[in-house]
Amino acid sequence: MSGKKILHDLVVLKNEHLNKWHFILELQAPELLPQFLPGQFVQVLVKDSPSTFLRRPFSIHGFDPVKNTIRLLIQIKGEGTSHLSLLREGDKLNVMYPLGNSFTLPSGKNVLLVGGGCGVAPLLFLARWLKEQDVKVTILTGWKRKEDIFEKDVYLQCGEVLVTTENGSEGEMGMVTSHTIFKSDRTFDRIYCCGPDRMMKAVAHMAKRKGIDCEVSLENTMACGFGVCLCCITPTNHGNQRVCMEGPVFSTKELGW
Amino acid sequence: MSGKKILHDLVVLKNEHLNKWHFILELQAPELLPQFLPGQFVQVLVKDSPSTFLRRPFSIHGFDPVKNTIRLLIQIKGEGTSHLSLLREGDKLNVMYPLGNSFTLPSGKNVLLVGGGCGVAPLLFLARWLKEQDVKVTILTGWKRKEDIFEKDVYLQCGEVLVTTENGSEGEMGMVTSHTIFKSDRTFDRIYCCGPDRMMKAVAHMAKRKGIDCEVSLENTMACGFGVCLCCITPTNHGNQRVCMEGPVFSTKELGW
Amino acid sequence: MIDLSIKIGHLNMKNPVMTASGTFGYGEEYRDFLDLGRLGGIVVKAVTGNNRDGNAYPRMAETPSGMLNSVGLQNKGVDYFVKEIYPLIKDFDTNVIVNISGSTIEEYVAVAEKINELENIPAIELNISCPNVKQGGMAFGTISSTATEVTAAVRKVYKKDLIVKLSPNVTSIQEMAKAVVDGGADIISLINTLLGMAIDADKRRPVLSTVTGGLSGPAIKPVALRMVWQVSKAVKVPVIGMGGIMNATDAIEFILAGASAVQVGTANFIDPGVTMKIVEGIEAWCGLHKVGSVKELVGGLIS
Amino acid sequence: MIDLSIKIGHLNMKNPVMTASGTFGYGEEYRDFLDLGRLGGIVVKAVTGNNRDGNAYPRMAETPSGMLNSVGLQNKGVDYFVKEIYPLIKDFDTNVIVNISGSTIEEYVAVAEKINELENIPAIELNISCPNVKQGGMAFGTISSTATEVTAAVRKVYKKDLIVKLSPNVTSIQEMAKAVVDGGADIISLINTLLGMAIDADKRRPVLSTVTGGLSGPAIKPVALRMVWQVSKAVKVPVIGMGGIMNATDAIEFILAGASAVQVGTANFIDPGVTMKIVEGIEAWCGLHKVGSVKELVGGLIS
Ligand SMILES: Cc1cc2nc3c(=O)[nH]c(=O)nc-3n(C[C@H](O)[C@H](O)[C@H](O)COP(=O)(O)OP(=O)(O)OC[C@H]3O[C@@H](n4cnc5c(N)ncnc54)[C@H](O)[C@@H]3O)c2cc1C
Ligand SMILES: Cc1cc2nc3c(=O)[nH]c(=O)nc-3n(C[C@H](O)[C@H](O)[C@H](O)COP(=O)(O)OP(=O)(O)OC[C@H]3O[C@@H](n4cnc5c(N)ncnc54)[C@H](O)[C@@H]3O)c2cc1C
Ligand SMILES: Cc1cc2nc3c(=O)[nH]c(=O)nc-3n(C[C@H](O)[C@H](O)[C@H](O)COP(=O)(O)O)c2cc1C
Ligand SMILES: Cc1cc2nc3c(=O)[nH]c(=O)nc-3n(C[C@H](O)[C@H](O)[C@H](O)COP(=O)(O)O)c2cc1C
Ligand code: FES
Ligand code: FES
Repeated sequence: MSGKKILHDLVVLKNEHLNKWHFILELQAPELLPQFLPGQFVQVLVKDSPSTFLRRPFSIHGFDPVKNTIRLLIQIKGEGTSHLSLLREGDKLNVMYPLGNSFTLPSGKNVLLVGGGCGVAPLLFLARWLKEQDVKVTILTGWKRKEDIFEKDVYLQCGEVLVTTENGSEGEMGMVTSHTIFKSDRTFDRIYCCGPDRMMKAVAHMAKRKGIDCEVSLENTMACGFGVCLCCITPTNHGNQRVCMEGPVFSTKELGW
Repeated sequence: MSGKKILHDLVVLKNEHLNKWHFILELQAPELLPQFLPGQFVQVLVKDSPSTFLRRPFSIHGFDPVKNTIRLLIQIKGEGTSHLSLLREGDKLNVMYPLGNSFTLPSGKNVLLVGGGCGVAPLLFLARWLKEQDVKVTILTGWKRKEDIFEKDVYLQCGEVLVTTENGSEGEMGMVTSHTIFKSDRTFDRIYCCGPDRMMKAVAHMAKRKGIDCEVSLENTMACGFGVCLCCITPTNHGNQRVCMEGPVFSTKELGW
Repeated sequence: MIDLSIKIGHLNMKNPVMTASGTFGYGEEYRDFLDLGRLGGIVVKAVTGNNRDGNAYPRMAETPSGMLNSVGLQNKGVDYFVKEIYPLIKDFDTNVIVNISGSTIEEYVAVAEKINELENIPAIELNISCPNVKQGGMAFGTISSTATEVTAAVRKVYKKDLIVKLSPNVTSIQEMAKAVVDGGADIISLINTLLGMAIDADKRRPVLSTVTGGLSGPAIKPVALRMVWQVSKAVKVPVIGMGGIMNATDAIEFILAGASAVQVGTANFIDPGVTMKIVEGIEAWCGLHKVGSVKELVGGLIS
Repeated sequence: MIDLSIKIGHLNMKNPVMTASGTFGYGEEYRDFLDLGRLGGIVVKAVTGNNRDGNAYPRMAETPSGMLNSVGLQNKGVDYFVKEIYPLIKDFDTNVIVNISGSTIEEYVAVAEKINELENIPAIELNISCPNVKQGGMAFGTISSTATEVTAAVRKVYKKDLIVKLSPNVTSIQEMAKAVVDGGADIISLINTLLGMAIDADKRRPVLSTVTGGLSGPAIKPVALRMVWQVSKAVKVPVIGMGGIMNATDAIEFILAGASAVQVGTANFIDPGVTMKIVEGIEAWCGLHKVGSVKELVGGLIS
């Protein structure tokens, strides 16, 4: 599915801090980037962190074939992401790509994208790609508070945007999974979902009840990211599958969710 | 001997690259620095180097009680020193000090300082200190080539400067240990020497033959630097001594050289 | 010209750099990153008698300068290997060695017999040390009499080079080495992973589904070097060293300690092209130190 | 208020944070960096029957996330300790525990007898595991019958709390734990260092004068955690855990794995004030996780 895998030193064009815990790295390649697909990810080497031994996987948040850049939306979790957050313009970053499969086109033309927390990372790229294929996109994202919300404007360019906040300071109060859209009679040809496992399972469950097709992107911990270590597996109805190769995108049917 | 030991984040005021392999870090303390003595050293934490686990010891090359700064002259050897060479103005460095004993005053007023390679590090501080005590200082340093020589001007402010280069491009050709001063009938009240063990042993040997007192500064590998691990020991005529506590300065008589 | 070639047992290798079982798949996934033909050899991942699903997720924990894994020998069994995998790998221009594992002596023997029939497989590596599988694995590699027994049983049916891979989780690695030589091993490889554990304090849970797993990476290099040194002095058969090799200097350390060849494992995950850099680095090091043939370095420690 | 106190054997400790033998001198050198009275306990460095010079320099090698040492029990012997050191440390406001070592059972017994007389030493830690000394050290800690024997011999003469410190260089740590409990150990501490080796490739020499040495630091944490977990399930006596603890999270991992207290070793070299941060960090962690007493965490792994 994905093309030849490459290891390259990419140059940091921009390190944009969105809020205390999120930032976007814009990275430019020395050679023509492959035609990335939404859902694919990269493996990043964090050089200057003593406690970061393995590479760190991040989804493609944005891909600009003209500028020959990719954008990663990163949430600061531990040592590795903290170090990445300190990168400055001009720094180099060793990156492996393209990795993983990708989201697929829906049968119809009307879809819902659901993202919780940093799970929004692959959704922007997906939303833009779907829009290019003339699919009508509704995007539902969940946040702690109004102040945490970022990039709403760019999502608005792709379709309708629904929001939940835990304290109700914008959109509906609560979690994404309790948004009224799931109780309404609106229906979709597919739901795409990224976020914590529990959230994805809840969405998958609601989709199933409504008979809607659902694709999720898993974030199993990885040692290699290119299919050799067998550490990232998930059970599916056709046996253990590698999230880094046969995934990260799976239909919830395959997963038996 | 040395006062209370302290751990502090010092601020990099300057990182001056002397040549490809040597640089000087000027570090300022947030609180009043102790009254350092020549021969003492500090232990530096290298944070961003994955393969540098222990602190790295460096001699005090310069101490300015007015600016409240110390200067370290560092030779790039491996990972730790490479990382230090990349420090920028304003960066912070966690340093432990003051460590070790110090050089002592000679019985007379006429001394020779001998430094090979990075062994010059503690000699500048020593030369200045001796000059303040009205001791006449002659400084002999050895280099590969003329282009490698640095800081000759500051040494000249302390006394006579003799130089050897391996290719003869400045001063006498050869190693410091083959300088004619050792064959001449010039004599000194003491020789102070820092550099590779082999060089120090050769100088100690010549000093012994001439009946001149000799102090050397050892650079045994260290785990702690403050006397608890017992890794840095050197045998002396009164048993194993810790280079980081009873040293790094020893009279060559103690060492039985 | 520096001669990097080495002969171990009947294996002619272009250079001493091999890949470690379980970290290189069947070689396929690495084709984007390197020319397999430039490797001394590759050891493919463990093959067992029947299909094994391996352990449940999570199977991995990152640790200081290393990682724990509890993959648990996931593979489709020897018949699948012979029919589906072998055709894909048999013409690789390098020594393709099959790592075999089992829960019983009969299983080891059955797998070895089938691999023995494969013309282009010049050797097997007997994994008597995998700490992940409750039955079998642990015991074979940690009791010397059992190690002799399983080696001898396989020796009877396997006609080509028999490599036995030792577990480091033992009191005396020399005793284990002697035990497998007594059983008929032609070559010894070591070390497999150290048994370790990781805990997620916040969740108050072990990270791995199996609680314990195998530690690999630079963290274990000092233990691996020590064991390679001890074993190479204790037995006469050639030794293949591994454990935490990340670069050419690490590889040379193992060779100096007594290894005739090395295997690179976890490092492949971080830099899939690392083995090529190691081959080139060994060559450069030999040039710098005026060593004409890498053979001169084997066990060449001055002590 | 979070209760950090813990009782192990008869030892009342303010908190579960102790310092490891050989890494804390006699406590004196740390006074510039911390208040010894805020520690749960300190274990002073090994005391032997007579003066020992230890091994030749070099005694240290840095390794990935760790270090090797071959200090070799340098100390001035038990009589010097009793006369010169004890007076300096006896009034520290913490549990001062003496680590004792020897080459023969007689030596262990002799040292233990003399320490038994020291009123302000509430416990000894029997180091049956130091891998640096050729005679004795290795054997006591790696053969279960010998471990029982030396423990029993010391038990006869030592009336206060007897801690026995296990070596990790064994096939079955549970077996060793049971052996020392059979011998009469009140408390088990583990792990001592893993036997390792470092090579300077350019010089083609082992880095240590003794060729092999003891590995400590974060590199060994996964092995240490695993062993603490295994031992705490295998025996009923309390366990003191150590090996690579650098911060409060590491300490909590050991406690969750089954340790009632922890010892901090190599980390003290890098940050001599680290134990205070660990004490404060454990308290903060308990606050965050609504744990009222650290006792609740001991062995509190959900699995
Ligand atoms: C295919 C894939 C795509 C991803 N895409 C993105 C992305 O676009 N943006 C983004 O911010 N993150 C993404 N992640 C998660 C990201 O890789 C981790 O957050 C990151 O590796 C943490 O590194 P660290 O060193 O900062 O944290 P660590 O110090 O390694 O860990 C900090 C905490 O986070 C937990 N953690 C680490 N990795 C994971 C994981 N994969 N899943 C769940 N918990 C984890 C650890 O258990 C620990 O509790 C993705 C993961 C995968 C597998
Ligand atoms: C008391 C003392 C004072 C010192 N003062 C200075 C100074 O003022 N300026 C300066 O540049 N250096 C000084 N050194 C040496 C300096 O500490 C080392 O060069 C440095 O720690 C190397 O760190 P690294 O990570 O770059 O190299 P590493 O990667 O640790 O080592 C690179 C190479 O250098 C060797 N090496 C490392 N440390 C030493 C050592 N202590 N002695 C001999 N070989 C060693 C290693 O064996 C290896 O071959 C001093 C050492 C001591 C003990
Ligand atoms: C993910 C993973 C899977 C492994 N699977 C096997 C295996 O199937 N058979 C085997 O003998 N060793 C297996 N090993 C052990 C390695 O071959 C090697 O002995 C060990 O990792 C030490 O080398 P390293 O530190 O270079 O990785 C595995 C190691 C890892 C990390
Ligand atoms: C330099 C050094 C000296 C040591 N000396 C002793 C000793 O004398 N007695 C002993 O029982 N353990 C000794 N140890 C082992 C430590 O007490 C501890 O068991 C080991 O280092 C693991 O803990 P750590 O990783 O926190 O250092 C020593 C360790 C080091 C690093
Ligand atoms: S992360 Fe290695 S196989 Fe997926
Ligand atoms: S370096 Fe630890 S005692 Fe000197």
